[in-house]
Amino acid sequence: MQELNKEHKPLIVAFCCNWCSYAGADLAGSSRLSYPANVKIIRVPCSCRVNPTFILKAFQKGADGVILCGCHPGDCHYTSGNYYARRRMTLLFSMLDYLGIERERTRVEWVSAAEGAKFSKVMNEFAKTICELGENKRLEDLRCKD
Amino acid sequence: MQRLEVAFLEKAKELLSSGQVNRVLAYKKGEFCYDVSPAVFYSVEELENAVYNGFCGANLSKYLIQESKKEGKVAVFLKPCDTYSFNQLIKEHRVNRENVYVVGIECQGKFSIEKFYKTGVGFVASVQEDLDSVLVNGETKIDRNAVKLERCLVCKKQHVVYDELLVINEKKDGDLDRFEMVKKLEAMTADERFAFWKEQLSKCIRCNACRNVCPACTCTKCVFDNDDSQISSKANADSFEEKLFHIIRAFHVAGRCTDCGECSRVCPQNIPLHLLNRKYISDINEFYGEFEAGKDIAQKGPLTNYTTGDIEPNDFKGGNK
Amino acid sequence: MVNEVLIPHIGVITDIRKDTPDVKTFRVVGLDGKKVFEHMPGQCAMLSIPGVGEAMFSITSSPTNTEFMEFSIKKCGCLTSWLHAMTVGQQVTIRGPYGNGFPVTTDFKGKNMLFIAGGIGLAPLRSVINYIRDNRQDYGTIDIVYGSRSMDDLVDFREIEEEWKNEKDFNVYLTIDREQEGWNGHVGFVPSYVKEVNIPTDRTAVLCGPPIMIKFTLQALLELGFNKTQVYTTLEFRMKCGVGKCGRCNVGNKYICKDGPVFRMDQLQELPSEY
Amino acid sequence: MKKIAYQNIDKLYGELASNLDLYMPIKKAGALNFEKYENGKEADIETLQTVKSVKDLFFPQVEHFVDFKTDGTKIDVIDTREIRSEFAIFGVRACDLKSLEVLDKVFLQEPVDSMYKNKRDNAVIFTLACQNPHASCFCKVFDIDASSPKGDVECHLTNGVLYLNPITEKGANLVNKLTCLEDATSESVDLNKQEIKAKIDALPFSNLDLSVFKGENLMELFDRKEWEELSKACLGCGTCTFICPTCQCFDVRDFKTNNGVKRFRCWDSCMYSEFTKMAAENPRKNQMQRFRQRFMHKLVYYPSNNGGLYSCVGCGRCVKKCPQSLNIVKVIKKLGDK
Repeated sequence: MQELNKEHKPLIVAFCCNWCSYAGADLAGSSRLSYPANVKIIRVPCSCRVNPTFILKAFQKGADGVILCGCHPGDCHYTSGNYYARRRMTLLFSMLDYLGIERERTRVEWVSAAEGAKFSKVMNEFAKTICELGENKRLEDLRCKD
Repeated sequence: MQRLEVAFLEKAKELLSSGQVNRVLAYKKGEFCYDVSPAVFYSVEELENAVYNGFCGANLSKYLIQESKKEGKVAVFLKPCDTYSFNQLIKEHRVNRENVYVVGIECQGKFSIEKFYKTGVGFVASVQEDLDSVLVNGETKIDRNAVKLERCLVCKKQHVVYDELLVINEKKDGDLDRFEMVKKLEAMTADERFAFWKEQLSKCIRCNACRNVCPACTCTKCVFDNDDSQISSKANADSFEEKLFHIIRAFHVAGRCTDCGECSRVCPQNIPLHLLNRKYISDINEFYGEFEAGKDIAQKGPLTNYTTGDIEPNDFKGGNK
Repeated sequence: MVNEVLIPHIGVITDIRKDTPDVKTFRVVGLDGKKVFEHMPGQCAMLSIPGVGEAMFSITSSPTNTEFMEFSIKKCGCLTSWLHAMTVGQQVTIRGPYGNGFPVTTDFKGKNMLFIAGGIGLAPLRSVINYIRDNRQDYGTIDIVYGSRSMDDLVDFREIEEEWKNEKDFNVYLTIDREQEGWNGHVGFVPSYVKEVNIPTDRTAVLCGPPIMIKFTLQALLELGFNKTQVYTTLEFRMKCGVGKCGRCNVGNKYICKDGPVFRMDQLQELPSEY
Repeated sequence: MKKIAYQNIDKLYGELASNLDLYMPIKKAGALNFEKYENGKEADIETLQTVKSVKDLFFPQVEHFVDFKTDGTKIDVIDTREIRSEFAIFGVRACDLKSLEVLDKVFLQEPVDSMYKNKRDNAVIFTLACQNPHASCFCKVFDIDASSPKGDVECHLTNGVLYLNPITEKGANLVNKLTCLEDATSESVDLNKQEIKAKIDALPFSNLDLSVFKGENLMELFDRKEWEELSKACLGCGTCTFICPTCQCFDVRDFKTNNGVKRFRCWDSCMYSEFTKMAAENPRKNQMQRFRQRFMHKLVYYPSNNGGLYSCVGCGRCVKKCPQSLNIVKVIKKLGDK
């Protein structure tokens, strides 16, 4: 078990909005810009579709970091979804921090459909941060780990 | 203070006998002086058992969600904090305002019976209230602040919605800052905060008292009761679940919570749940400007509103590392 | 450590028959290809799909069937929807048998029987009816009144038409709620049909169906001159353990899983009407 | 009879804990509950009552008992029940001990609940007489003697000394092993018993009248119109059921892990709205019905099935903890008063 932990490969869940960030990820792929294989993308219709339970549920199921990507403020396909998402995530992340959970584990980035390079950069950076933080211990569900 | 109770009874009788309302939602005597329960009175005779004293801490607004939808008008006696909850319920269209006659009643802070025991008075057979002190069993005088609920020590609320006021003595605001403990926690290191909450939340027995008493929890079916939600659970089978429950519950009332403090009052394990709600309140105040849920129903709620220049989720200051 | 009742056995689905648009009959055997356990007519078993849930179903097949058990299940909730999506060869978990079952060897013995069922209510009765067919010498005349919303909703229609109707001293009365093309039988609700048929009151009656049907059929039977001690029914309730411990399926001081699900009407009358 | 000075009580805990797992009232973040004793934890036997009762040690709030591994068609069933060796519980009050008798009638009745039985067989129970019963206590109504709680070893804490009196062989075997104890005589304990009895007799609820709560009054009690008024303020939370030492309703639930399913049973409450909910309907639709179910079960249904034994032990936890101060005493008084 000890050895397994050493080469623990962090699992990252990325919620990507359908209109911008998911297309951005697509572009990153088609432009052969690499991003870590342990980033699992979940496509959502809009960043504001992401309910705080989604984030927590991702951690429960074994994610070590969760990132939410949406259209740039002002560019939301549904006019204002990402503004609401921004408020919600700010409050949620602040609460997680208040409960003593490492704030670096959660992140929000705005990535447009044209920003394949940014997507790849963000994911690489985030994966690196999570790697340094190590395994998610504070929001883990032991039942999912055995 | 006994004058207030007399006035309360008179008012209730008057409202019922004049036919202005057909029932009164207030408090009923228990077996002791401290175990009063919310109750609905339909006749003047039934009001024999009605009571209003320092142990009437329960927030009656919660009951108005159902009561206001029934036939006829109901009179209710609301404390300042209750009126905030009621106002918020009006805003969310959860109560039928036309069916409710609100009497805003004076409140000098409500008691916690456990705080009485802590002072060492033993069995509390009777409590005579004064503005600043209470006389227990006719012999021991205790400072009123020493036995008040935490929420009353920080309360600065005044009635915000009423048809009539029943106030004899002006309310004294609590002196303490309600965010003091939140600030203290923020000043701790992340490890200390984690340890604090781990210990507190691990006491949770998932009795749902906090949820069921909360006037902001008005969903007809809670996500935690809904098997299709994939997060429903009846017990904290893992330390993750208690965090999930309390974070999500607090989040769902964020921007709607009036800080009435009922969740902390009813928790059988004395978990300071208000500290979660107050964190959201303090964050909302800091990030999006001062906001007090229930105070002004014309104002948009912070989570149903936005500005283009809002703080970015990665940029808040947060607690210490 | 002693065996734990809550730990189930594995059952393999060997056949699925679609009876009506929303009822399927599942044939279940153990891993060894034999019956998982023996049971009496009217008893129930806990079926479960791990991760979805566990629920109580009445065993539709007769105990005289030595090869397998059958469950007729109507799709109406979460677990039943999952069961309906299953295919032959898949496994479920099963434990039982639970409940008292019908008094086929005592009170019913030597009697003329009347079975009245509505919709999926036939499921528990089918077990008794087939048991009686296999022990024909012990029972008298059998009348069966069975009604459903439409012709398509008659469970086990084929078995009724081809087997039951051909048994000696078996009278089968079928009815559907509304007129339908291709149906030349009776149309109308079960309670009124029971009165129309005018069954002699020397029968022991067994009722099963939706609560509203039970209520009115009981009335009809009493009007015909039946006594409450002659009428049996079987109840359903949410259950978690099946052995009278989880505390939810009680009506008054009786647990449906343990003291029921079969009750005589005069016994039920002494209990609160919370079912 | 043995004794130890209360100031040296940690020695007793330490010695017990070195012999076997010791569970006792431990204070954590201001709340007292039964937990495993370890050095450094705040043990407290002076406070009258724990929040959760001792049932938590025999019938835990969550008990994981079986795993399923599935591969689409096949299911593997893996028994994950915990098998306990002997353990001790210290500081059990008379009412809590009596509650085990109530639970026994449910869990040890055929078919025996193996998880409960295993714990019941392996527990050595040190009871503690109630030095200062609270105004909310009414154990006397159920013929429980809080001055002499029995158990495997009966303890009395009086005048700064803890007396231990082994009752059963199991208890004596364990107590005789302990080196930190001295021999004692029974005078102080006898005196203490009398004092406690006098205190209990003076409690406000010690003379509740239970005479109407009989099986033959079942229908009459069920139809009483007072239930509406009694349950009016009920929020439908599970506080009373979860802190109650005799409430035993449970739910069996599945949890999907990343590679299988864990099935566990957990406490459930008849006060919850979805407790009896089925796909099509709910037999107990409103809170009044659910409230009535809980108290009828304790005072009428259970006794009628178990030779008159009430499923209440008068511990008074619900009296103290109900958010809106509804409780079984109010029910008994209201319905008992014809």
